[in-house]
Amino acid sequence: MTELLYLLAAVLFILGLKRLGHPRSARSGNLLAATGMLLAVLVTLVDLQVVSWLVVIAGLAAGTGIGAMLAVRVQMTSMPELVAAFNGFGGAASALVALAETLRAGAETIPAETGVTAVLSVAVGAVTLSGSFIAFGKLQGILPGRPIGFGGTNALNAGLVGVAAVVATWAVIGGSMTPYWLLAAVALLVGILGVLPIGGADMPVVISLLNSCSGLAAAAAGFVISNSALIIGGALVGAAGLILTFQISEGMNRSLANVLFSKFGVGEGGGQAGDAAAVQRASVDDVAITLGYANSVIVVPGYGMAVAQAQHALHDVADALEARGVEVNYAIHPVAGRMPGHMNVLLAEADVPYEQLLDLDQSNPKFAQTDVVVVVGANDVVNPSARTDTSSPIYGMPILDVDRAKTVVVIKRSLSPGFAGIDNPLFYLDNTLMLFADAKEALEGLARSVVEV
Amino acid sequence: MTELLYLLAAVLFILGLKRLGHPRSARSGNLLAATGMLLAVLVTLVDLQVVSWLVVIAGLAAGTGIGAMLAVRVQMTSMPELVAAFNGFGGAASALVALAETLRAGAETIPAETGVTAVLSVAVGAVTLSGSFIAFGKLQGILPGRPIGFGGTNALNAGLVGVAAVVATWAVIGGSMTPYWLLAAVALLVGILGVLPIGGADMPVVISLLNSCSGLAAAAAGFVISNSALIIGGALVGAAGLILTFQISEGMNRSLANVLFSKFGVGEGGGQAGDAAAVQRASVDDVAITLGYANSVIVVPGYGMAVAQAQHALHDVADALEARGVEVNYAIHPVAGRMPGHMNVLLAEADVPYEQLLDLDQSNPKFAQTDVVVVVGANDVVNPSARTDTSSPIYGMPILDVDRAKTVVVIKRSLSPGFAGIDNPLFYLDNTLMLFADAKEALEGLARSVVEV
Amino acid sequence: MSEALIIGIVVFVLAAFVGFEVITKVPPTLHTPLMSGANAISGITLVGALATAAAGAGALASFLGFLAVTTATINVVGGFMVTDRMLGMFRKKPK
Amino acid sequence: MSEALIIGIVVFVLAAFVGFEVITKVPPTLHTPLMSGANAISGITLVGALATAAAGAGALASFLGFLAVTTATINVVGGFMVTDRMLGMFRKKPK
Ligand SMILES: NC(=O)c1ccc[n+]([C@@H]2O[C@H](COP(=O)([O-])OP(=O)(O)OC[C@H]3O[C@@H](n4cnc5c(N)ncnc54)[C@H](OP(=O)(O)O)[C@@H]3O)[C@@H](O)[C@H]2O)c1
Ligand SMILES: NC(=O)c1ccc[n+]([C@@H]2O[C@H](COP(=O)([O-])OP(=O)(O)OC[C@H]3O[C@@H](n4cnc5c(N)ncnc54)[C@H](OP(=O)(O)O)[C@@H]3O)[C@@H](O)[C@H]2O)c1
Repeated sequence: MTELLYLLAAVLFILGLKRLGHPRSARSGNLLAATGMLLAVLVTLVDLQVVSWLVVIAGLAAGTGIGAMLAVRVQMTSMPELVAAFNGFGGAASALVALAETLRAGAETIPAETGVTAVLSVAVGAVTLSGSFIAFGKLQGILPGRPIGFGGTNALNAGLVGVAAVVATWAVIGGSMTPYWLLAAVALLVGILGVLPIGGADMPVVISLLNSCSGLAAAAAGFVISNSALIIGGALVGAAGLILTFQISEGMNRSLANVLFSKFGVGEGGGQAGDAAAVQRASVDDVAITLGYANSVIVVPGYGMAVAQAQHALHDVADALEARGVEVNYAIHPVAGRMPGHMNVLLAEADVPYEQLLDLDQSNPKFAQTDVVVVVGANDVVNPSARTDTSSPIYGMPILDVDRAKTVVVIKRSLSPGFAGIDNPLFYLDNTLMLFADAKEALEGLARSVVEV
Repeated sequence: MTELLYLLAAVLFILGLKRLGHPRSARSGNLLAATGMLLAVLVTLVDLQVVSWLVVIAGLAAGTGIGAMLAVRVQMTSMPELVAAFNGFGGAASALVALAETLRAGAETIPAETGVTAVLSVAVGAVTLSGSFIAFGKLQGILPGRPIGFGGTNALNAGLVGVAAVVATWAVIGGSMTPYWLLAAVALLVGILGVLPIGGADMPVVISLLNSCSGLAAAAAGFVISNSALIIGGALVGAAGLILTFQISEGMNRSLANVLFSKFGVGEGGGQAGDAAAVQRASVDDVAITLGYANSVIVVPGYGMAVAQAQHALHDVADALEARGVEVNYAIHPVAGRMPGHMNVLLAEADVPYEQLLDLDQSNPKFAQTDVVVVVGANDVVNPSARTDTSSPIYGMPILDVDRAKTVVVIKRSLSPGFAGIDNPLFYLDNTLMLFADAKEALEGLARSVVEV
Repeated sequence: MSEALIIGIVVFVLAAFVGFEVITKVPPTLHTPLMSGANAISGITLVGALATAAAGAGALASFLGFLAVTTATINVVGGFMVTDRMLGMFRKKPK
Repeated sequence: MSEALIIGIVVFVLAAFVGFEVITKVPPTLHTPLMSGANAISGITLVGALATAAAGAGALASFLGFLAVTTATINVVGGFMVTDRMLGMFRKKPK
């Protein structure tokens, strides 16, 4: 019976994952998967001969409290790092299960084939743990976002993986706990050194890959304790996570190997600001007039809008323009902001109608027929050097071709570069006006002025 | 080891099915699946303690000989019925496996849960067998293609299913072979009476559904003999076949329930010819002139082209027209002919370039800008009453809107109706010319005349 | 329920999911060959037929086994061959 | 190889196929929530953690079990909640 209920839970996971991939059904998919998980946990509790209820209940209570608090408290802008942290905890759990089970059964007595799966679970789980927390640190700004490393990082890591393989073999044939602990330590090091040299911009890819790993670790733990729920659930996430990883890196126009081993964006971290004398500045009132007499306006939001929390003010400006008969749309670049879907979430929060959001392919043909493009705190995603400058670190990334519009207004605080740490030729074009200000303040001013012109 | 090799075979089945769904990879997909099957059979032969090699070898030899002969000999136009026949054999095999195994283990001794799966295998396998052969008979013309039945067919069938359920229960709890034989007999009857009332035009849907059933029967047999290869392979085909069934019936614009229970096309079978005086006749030379001075021509092939084997002559006409600078395309209706893809296969055989074949959605917007449409042996798929006449049995089927072209030339031998047995208003329109002739002869004449005009 | 039955059900459900997911929107041209190829795969029951025939338990069971092997082999061999023939016709022959 | 291992492999391979097939082309907007939801599912290791913690074999094993339950629960509860929160923001609030 237990097995069949586990199967039902697995079916709920499958249906949940499937629904999570479509906009309309995504939320119900998440609920379905959560129901499956609740079922699996209840079945386990009923089925187990629990010796130490205290341990079980304390663990469940502590985990629920911490998880719920983090999930509710965190800022929208910090969600990607939160996912990374949760993922790290999952990896840790799988490694711990394998360790505890080996300890309980006795490292001397477990058969070699169980040893193999235990070793896999410990190694993959530990890599997931440390790798996820390095990703967390990079996104939180605790660690510098730029790639950290030296020439031989890849070689050193390859060497460490070799050491891990030797230690793992020792664990399988040796019959003592020592190599298991050692393996966990080496694997933690591999996770740290593997993720440090990857730039913060690529963290979504890394987190997704580590998510796939945490699935594999769970499946391996399932083999150790002969539990079909872990094997099915783990294999599902391992495979689905891998496919998702490819899709995410494709969306960023990078190959997975390139993300992992190439130290993309070794830029100077801070980056220098460009030459302020070479740009055309504009005041809020200048921009209000330009906008007020336009026929069509496209807004390009970026990370700066998120930082300034300017989405509501932006919507107010759009309302004011629409009241004057101006057509307003929003062009959303797939990697604008700091996580996939970042802009969509913020604009939805400010009640911007879904129909006005255009993606890359919809908006690029429109710019040439657009009177004014307003770039709000975006930078890399509108950098024309991605099209032309083969030496640029973002060369080849598809960008929003805003420079084709009649007039471009850029709202940002200075000429400082964005995430990739590079200057942006857009700012110096003849048809570009720079409005240097915090996005929220500038837009609030615009909302007032547009009504008056 | 055996189990893992079976798993490998199953993986080959999965990859094969996946590839079969895409035009470029379809053939390699079939080879992959066949390789998986060979692997599964070899593994079984090596693994078994064969007591009676004679029986095994005789069966394999006989089956291979008959199967290969049928596959090589049969005409292209008879392939759908051949698939039906093969499917029937597969269903028979699953039922026989369950019967033989019950006999061997002793009906008295097998546990109830094995009994349940044995009963399922026998029932589903037998339905598949008889249903498939009725479908075969209808498509071959041995049985009349029109629905056969009387008012209470559905009720009678429901009753028979009830009887089968009772007999099956008896088999599971009774502990003798008698109910098993009886069940097989009742199930054969259900298959016959279930398929007889379905019109020949719907046989592709029925065969696909029975194909799904034969997968389920194989899976049930797998439970009886505890064999994972049968369970996986059977479940795969059961599910994939079901999806395919829905897609095929969707392609015919029918719902599955409607196909199975509604006696579609109870038309008069023969059908009467229309009024020959009301149409405009044309000679080969008239048509040659019309075609020769056109700018754009679209050809609509149908079942008559297949009967006349006129695809090569058709290609010659197209070549002659193209030599004069006329643009030629082909509009392929999804159910033209007698099986999905029928026209594509024939035109490919005659080396018509793939790019010139337009599907329904591509061709319908084109007809209004087309000078001449040549309908070669098609009828139902260009019948405008599907659009307008709510009482027509084909009302609602999407058709090729050839009546929108400047001129329509219809090549067929008479005004006889096509598969659905109904008259076609297209023939009586002012812009329609009828060329009464065998398709092959007419097209050969046209190929000569077009060069001369 | 026996252990074997439960495992069988788990495997069946997972394989059925794979079957559902693996068939996406198939162009109508491929409906017939795909049906035919899937039909040949359902001939996997041949493996079961071999097991039954090999056991050689009495004349009737042997005869049923023989019939099962024959019919399943027709399904498998004929099915894959006719599918291949159909698909072969879709390809343009090199002139 | 033990029977259990073989069955585990069969189940693993089938489930992995389902995982591969179930994720089709996902719009970029859903990448983050999907990742987050899948991550919560990988917290299924909680079931294993419960089994380990419940066994209560010695102080160290119990402590590891406790840690495993806690971390896995954080993963599960936090993961599903944060995914729901993210997805909730995609929906327009009724004014
Ligand atoms: N979406 C993802 O999944 C993801 C994840 C990780 C990394 N990334 C990377 O992040 C970048 C995203 O591009 P993006 O164009 O959105 O952003 P960006 O290139 O990082 O530029 C953001 C700009 O916003 C401005 N800004 C910051 N605070 C502001 C405020 N309060 N008011 C107004 N402006 C403000 C900054 O200029 P000032 O300092 O002059 O104001 C900065 O140049 C890409 O390089 C992408 O690869 C994306
Ligand atoms: N594709 C499938 O999967 C499938 C399967 C089963 C049934 N169906 C059904 O079959 C029908 C297909 O439509 P269709 O338009 O292709 O064919 P159709 O409606 O059956 O008409 C075929 C026409 O070809 C003519 N014809 C026969 N032999 C000929 C010859 N030697 N030379 C010239 N003309 C000849 C016949 O008229 P004359 O006798 O006057 O020459 C007949 O009217 C649909 O009703 C469809 O639902 C399709």
